[in-house]
Amino acid sequence: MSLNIKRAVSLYSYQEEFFLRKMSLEDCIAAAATTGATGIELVGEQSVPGCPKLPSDAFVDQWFGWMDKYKVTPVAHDMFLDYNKKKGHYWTDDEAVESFKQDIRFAHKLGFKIIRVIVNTTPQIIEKVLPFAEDHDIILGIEVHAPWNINSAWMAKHWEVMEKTGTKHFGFIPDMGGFTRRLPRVQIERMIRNGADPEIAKFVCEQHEKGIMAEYTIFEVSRMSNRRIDMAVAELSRHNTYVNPLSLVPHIDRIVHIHGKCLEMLEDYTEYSIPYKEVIDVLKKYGYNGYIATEYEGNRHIQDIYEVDSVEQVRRHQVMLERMINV
Amino acid sequence: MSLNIKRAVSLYSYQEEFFLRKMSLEDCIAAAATTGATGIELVGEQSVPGCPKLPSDAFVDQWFGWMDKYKVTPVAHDMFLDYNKKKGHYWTDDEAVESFKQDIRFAHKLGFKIIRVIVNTTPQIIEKVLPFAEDHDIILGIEVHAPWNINSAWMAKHWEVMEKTGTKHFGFIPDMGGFTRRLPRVQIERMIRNGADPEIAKFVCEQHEKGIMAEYTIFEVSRMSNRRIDMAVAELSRHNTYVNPLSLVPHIDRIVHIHGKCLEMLEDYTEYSIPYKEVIDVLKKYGYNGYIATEYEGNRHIQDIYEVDSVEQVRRHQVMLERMINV
Amino acid sequence: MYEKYMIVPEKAKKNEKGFEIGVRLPYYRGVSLSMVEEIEVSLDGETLPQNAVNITVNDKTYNLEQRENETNDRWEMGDIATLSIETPDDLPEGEHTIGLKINLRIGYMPFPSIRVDEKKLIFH
Amino acid sequence: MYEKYMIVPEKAKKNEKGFEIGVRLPYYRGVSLSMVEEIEVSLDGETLPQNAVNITVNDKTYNLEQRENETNDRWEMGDIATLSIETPDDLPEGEHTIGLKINLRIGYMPFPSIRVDEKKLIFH
Ligand SMILES: [Mn+2]
Ligand SMILES: [Mn+2]
Repeated sequence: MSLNIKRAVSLYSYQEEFFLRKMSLEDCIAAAATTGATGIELVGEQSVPGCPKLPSDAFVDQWFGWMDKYKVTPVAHDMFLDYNKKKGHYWTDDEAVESFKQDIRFAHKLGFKIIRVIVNTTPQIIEKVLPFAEDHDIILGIEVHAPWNINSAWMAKHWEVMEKTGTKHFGFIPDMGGFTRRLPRVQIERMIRNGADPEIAKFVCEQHEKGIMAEYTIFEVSRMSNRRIDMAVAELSRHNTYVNPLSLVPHIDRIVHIHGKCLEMLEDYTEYSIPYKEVIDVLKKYGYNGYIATEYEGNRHIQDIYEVDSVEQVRRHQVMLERMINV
Repeated sequence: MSLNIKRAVSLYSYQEEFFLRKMSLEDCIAAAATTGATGIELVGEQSVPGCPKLPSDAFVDQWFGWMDKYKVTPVAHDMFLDYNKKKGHYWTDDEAVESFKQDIRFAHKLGFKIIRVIVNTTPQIIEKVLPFAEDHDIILGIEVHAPWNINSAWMAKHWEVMEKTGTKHFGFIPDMGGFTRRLPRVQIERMIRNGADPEIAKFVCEQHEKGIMAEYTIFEVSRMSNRRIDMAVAELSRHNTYVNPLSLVPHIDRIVHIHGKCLEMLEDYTEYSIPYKEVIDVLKKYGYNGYIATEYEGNRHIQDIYEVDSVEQVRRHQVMLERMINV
Repeated sequence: MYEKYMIVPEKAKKNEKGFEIGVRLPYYRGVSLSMVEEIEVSLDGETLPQNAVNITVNDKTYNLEQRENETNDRWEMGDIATLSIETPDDLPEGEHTIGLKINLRIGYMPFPSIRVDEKKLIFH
Repeated sequence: MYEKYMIVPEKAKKNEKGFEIGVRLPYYRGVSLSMVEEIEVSLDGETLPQNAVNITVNDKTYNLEQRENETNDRWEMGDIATLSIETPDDLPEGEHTIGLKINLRIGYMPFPSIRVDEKKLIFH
């Protein structure tokens, strides 16, 4: 039994209701707290108008008021680097560092201890911004998002920065979507609604579950169909990767936070695509002791015809986490 | 200082000279022994006419005679599964198992203790053939060849068989080509000779060294050129993968053998593409104690205009291994 | 993502130079206006020139060139912007089919982020 | 792989029905004849029908159908097979350009393994 893994909710999970103004920021925080999660993750540019400009003192007061009222803690802020924000101009390293610093100031002001670093951030940028992060007591975590895995070449370059600097302020944030053993059913069905061939989709799902490398599947599908939508189905297998959860083990002390991605939480409190129990067993066995933050992302695949109920999806995910953590 | 990693040579390394009948099988064994390697790996279907038919007693006697004469040991035999050997017919599992068994008999007869299992072999086939391998005291090792890595979905499926059966007769054989940090120069230059754009090739090499995911590079090259040869250069980055050598750590006790792939051994006893020292340091630190078998494969990329000297390439690789192992 | 929410039917109306529609950004966060690479509106199947499209967010109106250069002002997630589109001829009252394509320049995406919506709207 | 070694110039000669050439398998191991998916020979730029090509390995000769069904007899690595090709007309003596494409069916390769060679050969 591990009491060390903690539960958080990324308010990203409620994006459908927030987008449609069915839930306010406070509603999102309240919903998260109701699940028993004790931490809050925030995509600043989603939830806080003007971000990464520093929020007003009034907003900051209200924010911490909410934290107290709902008994939750700010855990992580998700940043972006818009290298090509200006048309025709690609940011210099200095410009990127300046943008990054602003996110650090933003996160610091709202009490976050961790920043989720977007995957296109170069190791050089991180090295340059590290002292500033350390000064602000912010831990940076590069998001390990499918199709990357924690040992991918790109992540190895970031790992070299961790090794070289010996810093305690830079690590990995694996997104559980990197353990997609079955292709997400909601995504497949959406593509069939959009015209994909159901037989080809079935074939792709079977190949994926067998662990067949996506290149083979894509090649075979290219011989079955010349329709773009069918190729897009085949390419799902390339983007929604599965790797052995043991891949995390050599880096366990460098995992600073985890994204609990979910696209379809079933009534029995399992996720359709991701074998959570197996990953969490590895995390427990090797002593991970940070947060797992629910990141529900199924809305985009069902919103065309179904009513999205993010609150229920997050609730189920938190029940699942709670049970697995405390077994 | 580790005395546990042992050195072997796969006679595959001398394929150019063997193909051209410049070296006989005995010459290959002798050349391997001259390097100080103590183990021999063999692609049976390359070196022994009729393989996987059982060799004659006369051949077997001669084989062991050579082993004694050159003071080397048979280490590994590399098998294939020709699922589509017969046109229009795809092998049933039973047919595949029968073919596999024949390779086990072949390997056993020549004193090999390990069989390199080709990567297209399904986990189901291996499960079915395992008792036969155990009876013949043969350890099976699935080759972890780029673009797979030891944590890939397909390898995780094989790992499940290892876990489920608890067998000591099935593990992994990583091929060092899975740590291709720089794209092989000999391969790039060959493609430029075949018409690839040198500027695009340079760009692809730079992206690869930065650890950029191949999909990005392929996409960018597709906007620079619509020539197949240029796309083929971009795709080198997808096929010649690099992963963090730490990826091996959780599986170190399941690594039964290693392929010491090399495409270009330099005069200073380094391989142009693969950071051997970093991988071997991991192997030593975590206690790998099997063989590393030199597998020189550069001939195919230079044979169009250069004289291939496999003997010298293997010699350099063995010198490199010897120095790294015994530091 | 968010395709069906892009065009907000209730906001459609005629104005002095053409017509206007309400539009939401098809993305899960806000972006600076400069990151909106393309806004393409079609009327009854006919694509209108992009420089005929002005956008109003946070009570400020931007033409194409101003939008492309606006790296500060943001189109926030879920906010309904107003697109006002100049038409050469007066728009006949009643129902029209409006198509909308929005293309965003997102730094971490190697490919353009293009999303489309189409709705029949009533204009008065 | 091994492209330039495929056609063995010294073995070229005319015979009663056409001509023959020596050929090595462009692969790093031997294969059963059934795995040779295609052998395509061209003469001075003109592709000859595949069923005009017989192959001799290990002193046995196979026509196209026999080759496709031969799962035992093997074309070993580095061995020089003889291809004898029937031509409709008598081949004029002297130099001709011979093209060769060999396509192998290899179980672990998702794509066909196609390799080509072309040489000018002297026929007597
Ligand atoms: Mn995530
Ligand atoms: Mn190998």
